[in-house]
Amino acid sequence: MDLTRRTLLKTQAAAAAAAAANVALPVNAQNVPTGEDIQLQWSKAPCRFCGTGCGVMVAVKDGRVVATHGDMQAEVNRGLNCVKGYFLSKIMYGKDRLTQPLLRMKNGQFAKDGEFQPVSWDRAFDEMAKQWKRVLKEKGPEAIGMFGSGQWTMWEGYAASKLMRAGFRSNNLDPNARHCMASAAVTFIRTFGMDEPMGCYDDFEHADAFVLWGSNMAEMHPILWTRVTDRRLSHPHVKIATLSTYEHRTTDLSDMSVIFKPNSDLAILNYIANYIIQNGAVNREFVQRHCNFRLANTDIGYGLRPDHVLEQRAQHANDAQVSHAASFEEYAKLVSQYTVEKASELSGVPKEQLEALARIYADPKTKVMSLWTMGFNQHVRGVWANHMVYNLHLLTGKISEPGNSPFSLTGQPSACGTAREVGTFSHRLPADMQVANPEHRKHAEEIWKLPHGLLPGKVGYHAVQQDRMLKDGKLNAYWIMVNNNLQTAPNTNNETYPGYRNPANFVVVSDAYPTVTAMAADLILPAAMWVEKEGAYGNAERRTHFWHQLVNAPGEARSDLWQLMEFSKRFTTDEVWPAEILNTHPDYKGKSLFDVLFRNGNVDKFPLSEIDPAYENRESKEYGFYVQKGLFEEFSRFGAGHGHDYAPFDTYHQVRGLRWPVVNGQETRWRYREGHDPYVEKGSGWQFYGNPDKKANIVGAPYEPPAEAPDAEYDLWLVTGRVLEHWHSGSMTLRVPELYKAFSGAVVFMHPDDAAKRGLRRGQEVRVVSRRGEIRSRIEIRGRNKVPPGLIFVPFFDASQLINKVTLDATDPISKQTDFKKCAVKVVAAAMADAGGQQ
Amino acid sequence: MRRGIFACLVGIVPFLAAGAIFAQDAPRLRGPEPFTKETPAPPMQRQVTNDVRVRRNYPDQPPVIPHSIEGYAVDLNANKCMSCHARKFTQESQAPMISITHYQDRVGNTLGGLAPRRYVCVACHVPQTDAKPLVENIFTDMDALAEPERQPQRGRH
Amino acid sequence: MSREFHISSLVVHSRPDRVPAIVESLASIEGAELHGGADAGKLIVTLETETEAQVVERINAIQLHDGVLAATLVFHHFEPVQERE
Amino acid sequence: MAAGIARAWGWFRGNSLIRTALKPPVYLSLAFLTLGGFVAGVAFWGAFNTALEATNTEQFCVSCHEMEANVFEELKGTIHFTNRSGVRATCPDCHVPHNWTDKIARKMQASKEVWGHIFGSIDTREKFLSMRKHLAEREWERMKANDSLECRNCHSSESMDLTKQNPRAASAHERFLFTSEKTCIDCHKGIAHRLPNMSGVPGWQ
Repeated sequence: MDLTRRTLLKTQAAAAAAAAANVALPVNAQNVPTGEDIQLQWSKAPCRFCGTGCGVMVAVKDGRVVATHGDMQAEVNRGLNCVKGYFLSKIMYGKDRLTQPLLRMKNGQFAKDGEFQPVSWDRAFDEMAKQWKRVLKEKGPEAIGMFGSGQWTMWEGYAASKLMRAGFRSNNLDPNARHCMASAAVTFIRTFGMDEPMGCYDDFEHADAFVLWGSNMAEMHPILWTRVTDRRLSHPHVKIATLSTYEHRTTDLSDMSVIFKPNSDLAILNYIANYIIQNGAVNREFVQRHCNFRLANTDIGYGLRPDHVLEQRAQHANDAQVSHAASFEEYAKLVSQYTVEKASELSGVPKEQLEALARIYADPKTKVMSLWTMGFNQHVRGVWANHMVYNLHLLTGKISEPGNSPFSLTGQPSACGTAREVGTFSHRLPADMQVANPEHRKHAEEIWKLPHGLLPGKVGYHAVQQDRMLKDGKLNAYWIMVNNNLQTAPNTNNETYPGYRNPANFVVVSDAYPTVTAMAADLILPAAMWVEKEGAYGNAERRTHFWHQLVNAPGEARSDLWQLMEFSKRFTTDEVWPAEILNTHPDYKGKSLFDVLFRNGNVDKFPLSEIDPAYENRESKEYGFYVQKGLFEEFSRFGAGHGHDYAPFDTYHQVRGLRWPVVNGQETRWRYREGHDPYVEKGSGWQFYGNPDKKANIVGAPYEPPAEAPDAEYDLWLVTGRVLEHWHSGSMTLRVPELYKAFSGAVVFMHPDDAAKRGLRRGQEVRVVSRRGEIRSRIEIRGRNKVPPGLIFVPFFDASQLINKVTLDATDPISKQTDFKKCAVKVVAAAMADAGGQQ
Repeated sequence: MRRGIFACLVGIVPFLAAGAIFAQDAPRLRGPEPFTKETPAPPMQRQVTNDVRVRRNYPDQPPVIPHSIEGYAVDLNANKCMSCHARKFTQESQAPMISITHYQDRVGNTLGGLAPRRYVCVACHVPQTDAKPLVENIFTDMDALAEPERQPQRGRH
Repeated sequence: MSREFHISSLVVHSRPDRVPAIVESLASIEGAELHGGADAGKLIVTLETETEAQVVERINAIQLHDGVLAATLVFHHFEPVQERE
Repeated sequence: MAAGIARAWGWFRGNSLIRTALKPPVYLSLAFLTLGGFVAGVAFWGAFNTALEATNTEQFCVSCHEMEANVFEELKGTIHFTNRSGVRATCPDCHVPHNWTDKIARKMQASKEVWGHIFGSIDTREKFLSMRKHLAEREWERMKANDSLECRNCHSSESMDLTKQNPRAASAHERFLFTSEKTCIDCHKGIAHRLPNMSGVPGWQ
């Protein structure tokens, strides 16, 4: 019998319980035969992956992460993690971690067509600064751009926003969250005047019905799905309806699985609104007191390049975002076209099913939680789809109360915190402020202690536009951080890759691993990841969650925050700001961007002594002040007092996250609702105070067809997405052997009849071909996804099967978010195509 | 000091260094080189079905599934996993019983059987294929850290 | 059947005034070991047992004790006993 | 539906050839009757068997929408449809016994399914799902009663090579199948079609 092992396990068991209970164990309690060797230091952190924001406990031993488990104290997950979360311990230890900067060189000099060679940080930043200055001089700030991420920590996003907007005076800053939830973010503002959900995860334990619109929660938000299944299986009256274009693990556990034709969700949503109106289920009092009606501009195009025939033909391609005030009757008239017959015909869903679905929303006694993710957001009418589901909740008054909750799920760990709250979109500033609004810019300049008129007011390039501008040679100095856009952007062969390799451009990629994107860059900067730095994430329910630096990054890898701040030292205000501003504000002359942005009295306000002595903090030690605290406290001033309040910095290191607005130490679970939200006045019931009249907008829009649909030649719909075991482009999860072995390569999920019709067998190699490009993959007719005839699903995690060479770069014209869920392809046997090619 | 030596080496072994950094099955993790090149699809991997328990990386890790689960129902009608791994069937099936942590609900009550929140087994437990990892993972087992004499070469990279 | 050993840990939330009595009774429970937490009223207890049934049995026993508000299982691990030497 | 049957019967009675055939014979020799009876018998037997065989194909089974959209659709994703060696099990392989008397007995049972089709008792997915448990239980009972006869037509326990099975399967077969403690269907439910609600089914929870 292995006594040592038993003791070891017992010590771990006690440590886990102590960590869960927040109890410090006396040293002698751990005094076991192997001594202090097996003591683990457990600390909390949020999970590195999706937008759920699960809490994990991380064990560190000898400077290495050795174990992780679900945090019992975390409200979100109460001790559970999904399989990815359970393997977090291994994501930092892929043997090919980048540990030093790599520059493409020939004969000791940078060369666009050179080979990657290791260089020092100094050499890397020198070359980078040289290129930036060249571009600034030749073309000005608009030729500088940065592509960030909803995986940045909040202060990294915030520092990047300051550096880009105030330092380089360019709004060409966008996060990859643009691909992920821009439609949701834009519609929140259009409907409620404020971003992010009104409800929270507590709704899961209160709802009577869950309606999932284009969300495979069982795989993509598995821990939230545990809360849905818990509710469903413990309360027999609870029902789950899942709408999707194919069957998957979520439909397996749904009472109703509604499989519709791509894009026809718009018709279904309008039909339900019509049903609510026709059957007298409108909550008249609520609608009169709390809602306005508007009708959207129609025929708005598909966000393709302006010379594309679809854009030329569209009536409102250039003013897609415009809507007009309307009456209830006008709205009712619009949706009245969507009879059950019409909705059934457009969607292919049986009438009985549509009626059953409509009854869920119409029944005043059924508390409904609507959930959606990429099926809704990655949609050429994503903003409309978001509007339409709010319409259902607003018409029936089922909103902002426990269990009645339209809820937009996010894909990235800090899509909300970093992309939205911090404001790293090309059109946004912190706290929902807009770059195009002079008042908002002035406010930012004041908080940042910068000269008035410094911040540019022109909205920058969004994600897809950045790729187009790189290709067209209009964006020339480009920095990509924490994302793998060459694998995840649409139509990469034609629209993304050419821009990276355009000789006029200098492309820098900061990443922890050599990704597809890094390999196409000119300079690779090795990045610290996750608990190798102090961080903060904001999850889908407005929960802000902090963690400490627990281990050091390997080799010379450094955090994105350090990289941004260090790079700012290479520029003086004279080099990047216009002379007229400096002449009227001479005290800014000759200073480095580091001085004016980060040593401004705010960011450098907190001494090192305020750092918890139990933890390392590399950036702060280097700069001599508590960088993260300074950045966060400066940032939180943007939202204080108007609905975006945060708790003091130190609080977040104690708690398992708090949901903003945090007023008087209390988090807010249901916004806009009297009794729950301190900003709502007594006696009002509900107040959607993001809008001046405190009312929400019900915005009517029709069904419109997708940008591309299958035809005689390209006869299949292509849907792309994720799988449970891999996160996004797989750069972390593919390096964990257990996760890799669980799902070892992308496949084409196809209906057996479609396979038979093409003479294809399971496992056979095929080409997936669109008008834009093709890849080779293999046929899967079994497994977790059951697609209907006429549609295929291909996940995008596999770098050897870059399905985004095939997808279409059509976006929602309002949110600019790409539609990765529908384009037309054909599938042919690879062997046959090869033979044909050789003739 | 280290930097000094390193700087000397840079001039001599750039190709070696770059080669070492990128020595791996290229397209599977880094994309094809160049990006526009076509790559054949890797074969679909066979499931591991040998029923041999796999050692966990740490006690908190959910064990992986050493058999195929193809076609197993985990839906509103049935949970195939539980027809072997539920306590009452383990004698007959000789399968490991679900951990008793699985008996606790969200608020910490101990239930008589599998907690509904744990119903979807495959959210945490995954089967494995016999695919060879694309790149080595140098995660170190805490036992190896705890017992230096048994410790394999620690991969500092 | 091969023998197994089970290691589990609990947080025993206790009424502060009852902590000494609970600590005393824990000593009589086979395989239970207290690691700390008495000050906070959250006792950290590990259990060493041979079957999972014994784990449940012991949690129940602890839960029934006067002054125990909740006994929450945090960690559970089991493996076959290695018959060495 | 009843009107349709009446109409068919009317047509049947109205057809002149049939009318003639149904008339009692006026004068025929005994030899002719005997021989003719034999020939007719052979002809009838052949036709009957041909018809029987025709109804014993996958094609016939899935000519009903109920079968095609529900159970056949589900079969397509399973190992009985596509597999390593390309041997496909079609509907009758599992659902119709191979020896004649059992086959006829099963066919007579199956006439109930024809009525089910005519009266639309499972003509929507919802109706099918609500009947699924009943339908599945009937098949499980039948297979239990005949000791999984249709399984054994292909999977004979005598022909199994345990070294070719994974350890879990080999041990289960050794303990339960070879000892006749259990029959195939006891463990292998839901392998070709999705399962109904399994609450109350032995071995499931």
